[in-house]
Amino acid sequence: MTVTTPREAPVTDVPKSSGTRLVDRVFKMRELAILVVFAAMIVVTQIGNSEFLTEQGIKDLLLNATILVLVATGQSLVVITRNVDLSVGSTLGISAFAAGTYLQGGGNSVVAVFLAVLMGIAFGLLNGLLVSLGQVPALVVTLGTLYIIRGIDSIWVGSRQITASDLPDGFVDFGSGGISAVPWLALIALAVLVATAYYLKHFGSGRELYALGSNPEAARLAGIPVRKRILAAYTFCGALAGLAGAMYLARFGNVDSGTGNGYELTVVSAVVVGGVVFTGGSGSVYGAALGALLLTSINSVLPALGVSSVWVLAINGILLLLAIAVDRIVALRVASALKKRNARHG
Amino acid sequence: GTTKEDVKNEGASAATAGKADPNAELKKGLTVGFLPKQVNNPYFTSADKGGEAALKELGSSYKEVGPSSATDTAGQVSYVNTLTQQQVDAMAVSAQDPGALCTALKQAMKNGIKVVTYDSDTTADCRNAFVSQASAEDLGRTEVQLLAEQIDYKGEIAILSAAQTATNQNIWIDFMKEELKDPKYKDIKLVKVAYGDDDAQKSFQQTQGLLQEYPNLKGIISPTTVGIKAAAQYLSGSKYKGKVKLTGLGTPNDMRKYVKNGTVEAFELWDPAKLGDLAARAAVALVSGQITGKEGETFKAGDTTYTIGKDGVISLGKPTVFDAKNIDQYNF
Amino acid sequence: MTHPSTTGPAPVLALRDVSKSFGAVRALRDVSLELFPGEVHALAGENGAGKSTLIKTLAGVHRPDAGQVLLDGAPVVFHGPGDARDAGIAVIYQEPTLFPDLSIAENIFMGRQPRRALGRIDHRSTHEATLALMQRLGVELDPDRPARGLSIADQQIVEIAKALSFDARVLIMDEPTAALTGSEVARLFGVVRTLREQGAAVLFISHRLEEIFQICRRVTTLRDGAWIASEPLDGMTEDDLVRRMVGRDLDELYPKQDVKPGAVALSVRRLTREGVFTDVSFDVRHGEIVGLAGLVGAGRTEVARAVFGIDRWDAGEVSVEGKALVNGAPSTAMASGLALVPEDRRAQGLVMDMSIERNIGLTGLRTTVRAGFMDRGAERSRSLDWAVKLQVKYARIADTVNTLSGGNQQKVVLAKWLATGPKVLIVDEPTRGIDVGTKAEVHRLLSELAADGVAVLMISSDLPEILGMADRVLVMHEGRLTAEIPRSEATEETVMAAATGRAAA
Amino acid sequence: MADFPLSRAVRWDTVVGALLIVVLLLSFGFVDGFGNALNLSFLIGNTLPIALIALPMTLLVVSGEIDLSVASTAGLSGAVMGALWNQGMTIETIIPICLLLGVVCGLVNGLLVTRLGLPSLAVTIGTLAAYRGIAQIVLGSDAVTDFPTQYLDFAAGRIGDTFIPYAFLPFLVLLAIAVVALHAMPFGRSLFAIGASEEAARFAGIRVKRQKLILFTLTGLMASLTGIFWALHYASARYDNATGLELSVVAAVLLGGIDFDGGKGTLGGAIAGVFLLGALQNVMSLQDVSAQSQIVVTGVLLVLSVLGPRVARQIAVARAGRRAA
Ligand SMILES: Nc1ncnc2c1ncn2[C@@H]1O[C@H](COP(=O)(O)OP(=O)(O)OP(=O)(O)O)[C@@H](O)[C@H]1O
Ligand SMILES: Nc1ncnc2c1ncn2[C@@H]1O[C@H](COP(=O)(O)OP(=O)(O)OP(=O)(O)O)[C@@H](O)[C@H]1O
Ligand SMILES: [Mg+2]
Ligand SMILES: [Mg+2]
Repeated sequence: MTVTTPREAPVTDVPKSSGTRLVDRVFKMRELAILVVFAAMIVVTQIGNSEFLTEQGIKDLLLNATILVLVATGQSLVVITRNVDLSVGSTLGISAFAAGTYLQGGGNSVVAVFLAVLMGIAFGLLNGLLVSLGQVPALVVTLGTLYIIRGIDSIWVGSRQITASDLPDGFVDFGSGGISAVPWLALIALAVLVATAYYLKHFGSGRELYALGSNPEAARLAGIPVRKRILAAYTFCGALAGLAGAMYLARFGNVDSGTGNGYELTVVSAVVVGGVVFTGGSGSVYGAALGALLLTSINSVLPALGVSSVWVLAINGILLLLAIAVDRIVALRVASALKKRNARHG
Repeated sequence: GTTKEDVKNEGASAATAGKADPNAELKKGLTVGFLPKQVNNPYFTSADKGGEAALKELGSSYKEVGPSSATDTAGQVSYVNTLTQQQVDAMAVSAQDPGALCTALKQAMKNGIKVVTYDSDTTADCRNAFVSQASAEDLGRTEVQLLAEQIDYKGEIAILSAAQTATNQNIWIDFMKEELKDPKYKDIKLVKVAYGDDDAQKSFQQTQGLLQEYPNLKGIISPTTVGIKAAAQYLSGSKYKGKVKLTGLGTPNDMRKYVKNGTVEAFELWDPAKLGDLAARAAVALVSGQITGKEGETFKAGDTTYTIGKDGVISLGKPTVFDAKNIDQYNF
Repeated sequence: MTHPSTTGPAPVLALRDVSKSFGAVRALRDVSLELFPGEVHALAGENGAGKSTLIKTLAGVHRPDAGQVLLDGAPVVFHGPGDARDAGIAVIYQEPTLFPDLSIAENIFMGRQPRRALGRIDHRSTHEATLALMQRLGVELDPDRPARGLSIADQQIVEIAKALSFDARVLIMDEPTAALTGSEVARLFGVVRTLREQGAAVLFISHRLEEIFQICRRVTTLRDGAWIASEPLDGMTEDDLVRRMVGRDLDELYPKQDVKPGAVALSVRRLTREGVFTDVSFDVRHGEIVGLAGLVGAGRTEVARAVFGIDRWDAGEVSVEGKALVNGAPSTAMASGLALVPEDRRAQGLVMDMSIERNIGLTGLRTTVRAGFMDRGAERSRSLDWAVKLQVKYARIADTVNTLSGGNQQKVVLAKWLATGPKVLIVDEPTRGIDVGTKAEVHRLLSELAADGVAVLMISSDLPEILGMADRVLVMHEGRLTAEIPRSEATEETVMAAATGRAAA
Repeated sequence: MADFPLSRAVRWDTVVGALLIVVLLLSFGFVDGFGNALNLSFLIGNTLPIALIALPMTLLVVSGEIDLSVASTAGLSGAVMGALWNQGMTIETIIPICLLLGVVCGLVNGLLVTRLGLPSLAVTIGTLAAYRGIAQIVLGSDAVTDFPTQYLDFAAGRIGDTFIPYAFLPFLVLLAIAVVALHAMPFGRSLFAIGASEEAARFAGIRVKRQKLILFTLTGLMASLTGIFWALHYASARYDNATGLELSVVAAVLLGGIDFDGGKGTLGGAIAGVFLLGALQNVMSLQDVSAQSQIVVTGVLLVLSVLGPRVARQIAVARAGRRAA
């Protein structure tokens, strides 16, 4: 521009300016921060209790996180589009039961997983249709479907339950088996996570999810098929909740009408701790997954340290508060640094 | 101002009045409402099924209402109110909270409805009688005995309970501690009571924590069906399978697999259907005037004669121990 | 009804007898328009005349109630903005439509990123293409910077870059220059001329008439949603155009009354906000209009925000009639008689989902009160009075302000603040996006207010406006006050010199 | 308003109000055991905790925020009440202390939201766990039931043989105060502005942070009041009192047409929503509708509550368009 005084460093020479690298670094830093907290927590626990990081211990940590990681991955996709899916817990419960009844009748394990995913997709679609076609607040609609799906589940399941003895041995063993310390389930979750993250970063439709979360009106004007994308996000979220249901079945070998009750708050917490912002448009699934890992690990760390379970809830809450507060303070610092750097004449 | 002391001095008033007539005719055509802690809970469903069968046999009718969550105390209160409004003749209630239901139950009794609690009691003055699944003392002591045998009377043990506020569990645990004072358990050390809140995942993680915190742990007692099931599932998929013993209260259907795969040797429970059956019969006996809930009164249920104990407690009897030999004979 | 004459090559894009209503509001009535390749066509009309609505109809945002959109002579139906875009129509909307969380490069290429194998996005080419666009516009903006925090001008530039990146056959621009200063406008026009020479059709909207004459060949005028004329600009004067738009002759544009300044009303002393502005001192007297000029980003808005208390200042002092203001407290500033008409009317000036009545009432929550309760009668009459005084064009005073045209929204913001009866009025870009007619009214209003003793601080990027209205001109450059120029000496040259830092401060 | 007939007619809060009346009338006519004073007093008594919290929650949601920690605050003040009572403190000292505690809880939420600029949803999910956890630490496994009879009677009893619980009267007073504050005072007006556009409200000289802080504090106060009422009404102070109440409150408030984006809604609608859900549950229980089916009905109602107004609006717009043409 003719009127502006030139900057010291011409922009064109460096592929990424200082501002961007800062932003990039910070976004990574957010995830890094969770990772550091996580690592610190593990180290402290290990020092306090040498049994903690045995092969079994690591396996337990990973297994505990798996289901939440899956659901949180799906949830972050929805949250990125500035929506929310509160019905995931109910979906998880009903899918797990569907897979369980099928297996109970002597079904094939792979088909059972498929069935659970399909069930999840169906409810995801329902949510997506209501939210995108009805253009109504996601919070209300999915709170509604949370109740509806839970109710249907309870009516259908009644007082029946699926127990480990109803399930094929292979299925249940798969739920706790793995390659040394790495459980199969964790590998599946990891694969889903990496694929989702790659999709979000490198595919047009993935970026469009961020765009429409960032500014829905602008997304419409940019010709982004908003409804289709929201529908897809919900469907994906539902599918992962369904998959998580199947995993729950394999892992716990036990499903009844209460399975997954109240799970939505845990999932939302994981997503929030992971830095996926509720106003949409920012955050990453890796963050959400780390958030999930952190949250579930707290529940393993405290008992391993011999902290009475009376304290667990309070500590959980305070850690959650700390996580978001620290995150926010860092973000504010960075924003002001960014502002100073970018001030045109500053 | 008013303090706890002042209230204590007011003194508790007796709940029951009137005279029992042991020979009174059993009334027919009554309606007895069952109000479990939670509908859809397999345990309560079997219990209530037992009640239903008994009522059918006695020529009365059965209904079941209840909240869908075991922690929705307000919901349970409103169901007491509903039953009162529907003017049932008696209700059998398993209380989520010993105090919370009181006002509503008293209101019901004022309206001429007989109240029996089963499985989980309220304060004594809020009901006519309590049908206990087995005396708390028996349960607590036998669980310790079961485990002690399995671990040869030595080593560290832990308890995995339900919620910290679970009345039943707390009483049982007290008796467990009492039993452990016996010199024959001198080599057994109770290291911790953990709480899994009757939530599968939490119980799971609490079990993990126990094993990590106490690597030498020899056994776990879980006096809750949810807890024992979760603990068994964890153990059976871990390196501790068969090495760490597990016992407690579980249903045969839940535990069959773990008994067969060697995770669990033996556990115990009463037959919930019998509990429901007795609750129903006690309710009908109350309405019929055979009993009023005073200590020492007796009534016949089926072939057995039950005597009402202190505070209106009717005890079902000793629990059944399940192991690999007998488990296939049961289906609940 | 007469139709625009069809001469020369076939129009790329045309509207034929299009009507569009929003509820009871008839925004367009039987409007026709033809856009030819290689021409820059102006669309003129007062605020609320229907210009933006027309554009949104062309862009597939609105579906016409009646009439047709013709592409290359054939009727088409655009089911959404995507259809129009695929047909080669690029649009810059009146309000920037950016994704604040995404980078500038992503903003520009959203939905049509360069792809690699398997449909993956080619991030590198996206980055490079953005750099190239920025160079073409002569702007230094980092393609990887998030759009959040960009100034309105920079947002507008990103919008322009976005539209250019299409290599569209039709470029439609709804007031793209409203937030830009002269040099940026010049740049933009350079680009537009190139496009025109390459055979693109351009539809251009601006309330700055001189811009229309500078770059457009033909003009279509709308009045109250109706088509008035489509004609060549050759031989037309600004007055002719205004007459078409307004339907009558206009009053003088800058009716500054000479007032003898009174005592100091607003006094700003050594005000500093670190990294934003430094050591700013000035006075505004009763009856005086002081202009605050500067390039975009010079820090004028920031000073105004700090004075009013929206942002905290790090050092310095602000006082109104000798009474010092509390740092960072708009409510006490208001109580002292200060009013701020903010720069961004949609985000800062108005609660878009609230009614006109309530929006104006919002500044009167302390005054339209009886015994602690809202006095609804007083609130309504206060709002009605000012809406009428400023000639806001609305259907019902209880309608939400987001149904108003941009200019009318601006009037509501003015009404809201004038209703407080301020002693000191700070106006930040008061006539941005306002049509000539209203602009004159706003100017007369400011002038009258000054005559009544109000001290006015007017921030504006519209230099003629500053020169026409201000008794004194303050100029900012890089966060510092670089010059104070009395009316007699204020010219484009002196002000620009100070604004670009060329003058010795 | 005379110039507003159309949008007035389709306002959702009116619909909910009408629905409530219809449900009540039908139940009086056709449901055994509904219409008598005792049942009505049950209905009101059991709905009161939700209604009490719905008052500040409505204000909070109108201003664009939410507090999910209310049930935990209620639980915490109940737990502290129980613990102090066990210590032998007089109830007259305990109650003010608990209320103060509620104020502190609310203040913590408010400060985190306003000072740090954190989203209230996230903050209050955190304090939801934290407060409940503290309650657990304070009271542990105790269940305190032996509160003084006159207090228990006040919280659970009704006036003579009427359908009005004693506690309903103070609630009506609080309701009146809240209605006036929200709809007839500058404070309420500013809340609507804050909810619809916080920045614009700030530019209009509204002290956004202060108002929000006040609201969170009031919410904490009301939540602890509810906690005290709960413990006395059910004669039971346990750390897990009122668990999950937040979802009931949110559902009822949403049903009443309060927009979670902020800036819209009326208290009348919210309270109608609360009592509509309460009445429906009461009726369904009396009709032996199972708890599971009741959950489904609640869910369907919620979905309808957002789809309904939207459909209505579309019809209205279409009609207006036809009229204008
Ligand atoms: N979405 C809408 N709903 C209702 N009315 C609308 C809507 N959009 C525009 N209008 C009305 O249509 C008319 C034309 O508005 P439009 O925005 O097209 O004006 P404009 O010519 O662009 O004005 P300006 O120069 O102020 O931007 C106005 O009266 C406006 O109030
Ligand atoms: N290129 C830019 N990148 C980032 N921020 C910018 C840029 N340009 C301006 N800003 C922001 O604008 C602030 C100063 O601009 P401000 O809006 O106060 O100036 P102004 O003179 O009022 O300009 P305007 O004409 O836009 O109102 C800077 O501190 C910065 O935050
Ligand atoms: Mg416009
Ligand atoms: Mg500015």
